[in-house]
Amino acid sequence: MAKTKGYLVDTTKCIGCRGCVVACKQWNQLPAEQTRFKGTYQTVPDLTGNTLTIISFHEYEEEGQIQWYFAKRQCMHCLDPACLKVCPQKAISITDTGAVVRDNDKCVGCQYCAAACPFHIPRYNRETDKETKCSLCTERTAEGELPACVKACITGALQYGDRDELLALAKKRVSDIIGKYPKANVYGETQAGGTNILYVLADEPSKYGFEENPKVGTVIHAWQDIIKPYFPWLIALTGAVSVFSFFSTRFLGVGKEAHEGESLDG
Amino acid sequence: MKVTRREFLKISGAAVATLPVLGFDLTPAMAQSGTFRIKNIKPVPSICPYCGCGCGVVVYAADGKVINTEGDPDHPINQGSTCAKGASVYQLHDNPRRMRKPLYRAPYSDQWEEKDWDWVYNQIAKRVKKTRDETFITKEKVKTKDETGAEKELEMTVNRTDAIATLGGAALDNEECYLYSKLARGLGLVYVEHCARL
Amino acid sequence: MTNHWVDLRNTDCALIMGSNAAENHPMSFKWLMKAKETRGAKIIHVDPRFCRTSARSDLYAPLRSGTDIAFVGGMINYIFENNLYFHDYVANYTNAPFIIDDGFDFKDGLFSGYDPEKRKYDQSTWNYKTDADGNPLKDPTLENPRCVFQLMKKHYSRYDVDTVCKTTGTPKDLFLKVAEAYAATGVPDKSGTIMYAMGTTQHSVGSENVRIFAVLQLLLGNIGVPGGGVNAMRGESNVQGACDMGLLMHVLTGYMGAPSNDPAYVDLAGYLKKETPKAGFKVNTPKWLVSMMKSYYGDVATKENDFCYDYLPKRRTDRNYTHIGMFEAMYDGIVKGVFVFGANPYVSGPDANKETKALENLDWMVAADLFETETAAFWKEEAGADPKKIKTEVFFLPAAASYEKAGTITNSGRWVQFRWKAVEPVGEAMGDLEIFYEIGKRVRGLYKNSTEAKDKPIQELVWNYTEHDEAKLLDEVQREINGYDLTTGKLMPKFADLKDDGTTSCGVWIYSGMYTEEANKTKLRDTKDPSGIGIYPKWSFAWPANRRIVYNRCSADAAGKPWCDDKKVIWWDSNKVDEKTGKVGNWDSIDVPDFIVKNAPTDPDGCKPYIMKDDGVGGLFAKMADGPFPEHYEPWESPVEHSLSSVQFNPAAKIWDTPMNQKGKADKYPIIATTYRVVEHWQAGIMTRNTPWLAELMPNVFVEISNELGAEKSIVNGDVVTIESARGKVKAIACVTPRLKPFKINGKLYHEIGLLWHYGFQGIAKGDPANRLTPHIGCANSNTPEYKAFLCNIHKGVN
Amino acid sequence: MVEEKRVVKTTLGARLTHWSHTICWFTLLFTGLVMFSGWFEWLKPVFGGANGANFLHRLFAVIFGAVPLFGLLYKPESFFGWMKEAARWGSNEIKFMMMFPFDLIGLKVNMPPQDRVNAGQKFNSFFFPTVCFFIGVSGVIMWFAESFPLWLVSIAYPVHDLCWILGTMQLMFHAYLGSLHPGSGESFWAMFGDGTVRASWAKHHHTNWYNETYGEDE
Repeated sequence: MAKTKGYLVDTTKCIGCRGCVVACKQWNQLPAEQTRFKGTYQTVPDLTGNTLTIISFHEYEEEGQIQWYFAKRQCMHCLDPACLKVCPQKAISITDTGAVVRDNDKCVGCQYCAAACPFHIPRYNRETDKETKCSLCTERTAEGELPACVKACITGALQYGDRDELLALAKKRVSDIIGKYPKANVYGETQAGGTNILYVLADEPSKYGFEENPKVGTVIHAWQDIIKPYFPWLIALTGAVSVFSFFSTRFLGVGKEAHEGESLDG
Repeated sequence: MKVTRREFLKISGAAVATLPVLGFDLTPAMAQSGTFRIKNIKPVPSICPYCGCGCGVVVYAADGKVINTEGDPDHPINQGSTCAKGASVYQLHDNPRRMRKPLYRAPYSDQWEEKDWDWVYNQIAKRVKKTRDETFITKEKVKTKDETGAEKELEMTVNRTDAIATLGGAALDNEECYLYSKLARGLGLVYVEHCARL
Repeated sequence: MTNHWVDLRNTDCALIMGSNAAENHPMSFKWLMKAKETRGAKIIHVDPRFCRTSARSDLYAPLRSGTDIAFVGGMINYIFENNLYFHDYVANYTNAPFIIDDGFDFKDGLFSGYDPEKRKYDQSTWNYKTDADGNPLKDPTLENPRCVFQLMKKHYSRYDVDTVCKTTGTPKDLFLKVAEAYAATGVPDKSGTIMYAMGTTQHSVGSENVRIFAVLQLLLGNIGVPGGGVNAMRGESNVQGACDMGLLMHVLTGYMGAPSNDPAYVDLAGYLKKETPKAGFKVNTPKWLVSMMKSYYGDVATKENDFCYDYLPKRRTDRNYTHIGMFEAMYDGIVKGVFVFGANPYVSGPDANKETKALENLDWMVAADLFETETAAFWKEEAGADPKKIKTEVFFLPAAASYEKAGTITNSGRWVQFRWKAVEPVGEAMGDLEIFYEIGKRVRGLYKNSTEAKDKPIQELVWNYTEHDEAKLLDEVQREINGYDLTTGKLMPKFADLKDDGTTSCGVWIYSGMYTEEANKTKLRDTKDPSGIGIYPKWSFAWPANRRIVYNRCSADAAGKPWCDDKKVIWWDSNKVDEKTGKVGNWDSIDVPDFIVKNAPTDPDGCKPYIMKDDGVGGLFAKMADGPFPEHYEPWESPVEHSLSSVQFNPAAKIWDTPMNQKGKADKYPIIATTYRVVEHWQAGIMTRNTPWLAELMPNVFVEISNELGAEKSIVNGDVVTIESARGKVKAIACVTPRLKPFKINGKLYHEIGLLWHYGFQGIAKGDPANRLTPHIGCANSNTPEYKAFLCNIHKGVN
Repeated sequence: MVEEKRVVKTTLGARLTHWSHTICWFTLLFTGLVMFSGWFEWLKPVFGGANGANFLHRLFAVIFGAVPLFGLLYKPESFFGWMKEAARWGSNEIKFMMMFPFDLIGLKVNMPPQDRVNAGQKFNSFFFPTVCFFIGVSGVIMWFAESFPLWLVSIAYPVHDLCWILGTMQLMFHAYLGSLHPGSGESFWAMFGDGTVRASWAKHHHTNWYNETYGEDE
């Protein structure tokens, strides 16, 4: 794969100010939605058709020590995207910098990509009848600007750049904080075949609501790699058999008239 | 078109009547998302109106409409970054809930009446003059001690009214606060406060 | 702030106390994270609850609301006991060596000179002991038992670790970790910064809370150095500017004292005698006041008529004009009309039920804002009012937003920054500058032909600005603020050149120099930083005199040598030649020196860094309304008996026993309550609750309660609960969390809860204003209301 | 020649259900193909773009589901009768299935006596309803994906595709065997006409059924 670009989310620097969430809405001019406070700061519970990124809040208390993790969730821009594979309309593609983007016109809102995505990211937008997800602000990066969320990030928790450099930085960050956070790890290096959005986590991924080892469901693989490409040939097969039977019955003289003339006693 | 049950019934009623003629496409072309809409527009630098950090914000406007607001990349305090509030300043201007006309509420009324600026200015000036004239104190007697320590009365010029108060200004510009303070002191007001004290 | 935002990257240890910096001043964490990365800085957060700031801090210690002085007093005692103070700094730059008058004393919670009836101190015994010709006596060895150092040591010896932890409810180990970590900055090559906000100031001991931070920083030598300072993080974009412009009852512009009907202020001479100290930079007060009067009254102000000094209104000494006092007066029908510009006291004022009732007594109100505020619509049914019973006439003026007009605002770091106009205001909205000008013009129009003496002040006020041209109007006002040399008509270059003979004018002396003939420095946007420590001298203008780190003389020792290389700001260069005077040996600096640079270090005044004070040194001992040393007193509504002295409540704080301001007792209201904000909303919320993207992120009022309290009251996450105080009742959604724990005080467990206070009946995100619960009680010095510690009760359900 | 005796093989209800089912199936097939893969780009204009196809697929899916459901509710006995018949598997049926390939090629075979529906059709009577059932269920899951658990949704897609492929495969046989295959002409036109076939044809092809229902007036 050519050198791809993405960004690193260093959750140990994130102050949960959600500047990125609002910057994303502002740049993409996405409308706000009705929400209700239910006992957690994560008042926007999940991605929606109008919300391409959220911050998830996770509170834990272990041996009297409180941990409060904030994790930014959005499309992971996989190196080998499942959504791209399953999309019947070929609406999803990878740009030269490795961003997984959608062509809004081609998308018919069939939500195949949502079913296939190992991270459960794409969401259906009712008004536009389209699937929506983060596009890594390709129209901005093409002009040399930072993605809207990365530019808004105050503490440098989000850093945009080449994936390999970010990977090295992530590993260095993990080694820096391993003392304080023994379970610190890099997320996104290998998950689902590797992603362009990398994370420095201070704890196991499940503590952040992330999949421990996300991968495309075997069902989807079976469908994608076996049923879709080969099974349609069965139709052709039975079609051929019927055509063969049509000619061979005529050829062997057991034609229609032979049957027709049968007397009652057959 | 992926539709909910309710919409489906509504549409299907109509659509069956106009079954798609060959080649006729039902939906309008979707807006092409992801255009770099601020291309070659000169951003106007401003400062975020919210907390006291004083972060730089740039506003992109084209033919009288705000089309984008972001952090000011040159600003030494925030270097282009913004918190949730700073990133939302776009909706301060593009917001139907903004007040757009001077309003007046008559005594005991339960709703606003729209007025024009000239009318409200004159009415306000009348109220200020009436209340000031009724309660203004130019001189008043105060107790003081003369050299021997005995108590005596002193007449002081105070030029004050306690009947008019001013509140606010922490969100106003410096120049506005200066005129506000100058006008208040010129009118003889002493109840001059704002939420720095809260 | 004594320093500024970018300077936070130079710190080695940040004590965030009385603030939730990551949420209410998020940009501070850009620079704290930079300090952590480049200098290995440690971030300490001391707060009643574990919030988003604590999540990113290295060390978090809980404390009960209202016990900041006990906590920091304990740290000061820890510093004295372990000899961790910065000796050279304390000896040279504070009034530690000064001897105090024999009459001064402190016994069981009260200082000498207390008058219980008037609830005031007679401060005559709180003076320095002086020799025959009035110079204060000093003991440089700091041994003399009557010197400030020893008196302070004795005062805080009562704040031993056990007593402190019994009062604040902080676990002992955490308290010692905080004390040890922060005291480590008391060395030449380290600097610690204190970042505080309303959690410090909104108490009945608010000013002393700030004072004890100053004392702590002086003891550790952290003031005047990069990465140090006592940094008040202001909540509003221009609250700093609004204070500078004199929009407070007790000050004129530039913090000159506003005259009252105290006989001393009878005339200009009397005023200047009372307000001008014998030494220190404030000796220039006459120049500042006369210049201001020339700006207000122009040619009419002459030497003969005391420069129209009589026109300045003089408030009554027997009446309290602060916010609480104003609403009490409104409630009593004294105040008839009010201007409310860019403010929403219905939501932000204490004891909201009473303050709403007070509004109903008004004859008229003029409100200006971007959105319809709760305050302007207090008469509506949605506010729960009965319009048919409210006579107040209300004029609502639509105001322009920040980037729909041009102007300058001053941030916490005293940077006066210009902001340009990007687009026309919506509808018929107008900039507040033009609104004030028009109102002034119309009122003066009505008074044009009056011959009465009482109308002279308004008639002769200089108000000849250009009409209907907002750019010219703005420019004229900016120039007026900066001031003119009236003999040449040129703009004042700096406030040092102001005169008291009427030949110069200056609206706000501390801003003088911001708009000179050379340039309007507020518009400067030069991103270069020659200092390398984030000074950015050519980015906008910082008052005073573009100085970015105040008291920066303290960054060098008595001889003028910087304490350490990467913390130097100003230093004595013995062989630097001054071209103009040819003098050899001058001060050099990377920031505007906060010091009279003609004094060499060895001169008598060469070692007086605190030029605003008449003794020129930092005030460990300083005359405040409630005592020269900060002393812990319990909040007005407290569930516990005070264990440091028998004086339960701040003896010098004004108590309002007026209607609708009942005091809650602990038996009926056992739970401690505090109020605070979140990053997604701002102050009274009228702007953010009308912003869809922010209303989506924080839609409802919530109250954070501990798991233990939740179990006790069988309240679970998401339940709607009612919180009640002696003054009011509000509904909120419960957020049951481990981030808030009950406090063990004097061996017994007390619960604490916290409420968001941004909400009102307007906007997309609506809710009950939490300030229906808070009392009308204020700080002894500033009368800032005690929002942060009061008593309440909570129960499930809505009734 | 005197009009030869005819017997009723299929009722009007059955025929209507059958043909509406067929129309729905083909429409669904083609609108679905537009969404299934990019190969069927050329089909898009016919249905008014991808979104048009999308809508039609849902419209006909509802009909596809409603008609048999209505039939089931209206005359349950006809459906259950059919199923009962189809469930009768004896040696005749097995022998029939064994000899079927030869018949398919066109060799002369003596098929064992069959009921109203012969063994192949009995297999078909189970196969198609099952396929249609699963298509319907998985279709509903895909249509309202938001209200179903993710794992179910991700299973629905392969099931839906598998079923329509198998269904269409089976359709190939059913369509051919029911029409062009020698001897099917009679029942083919019956499906279009009034549902009657020549008695002699019925006696030959569906001997058991003929004898049972029409045997006595021989």
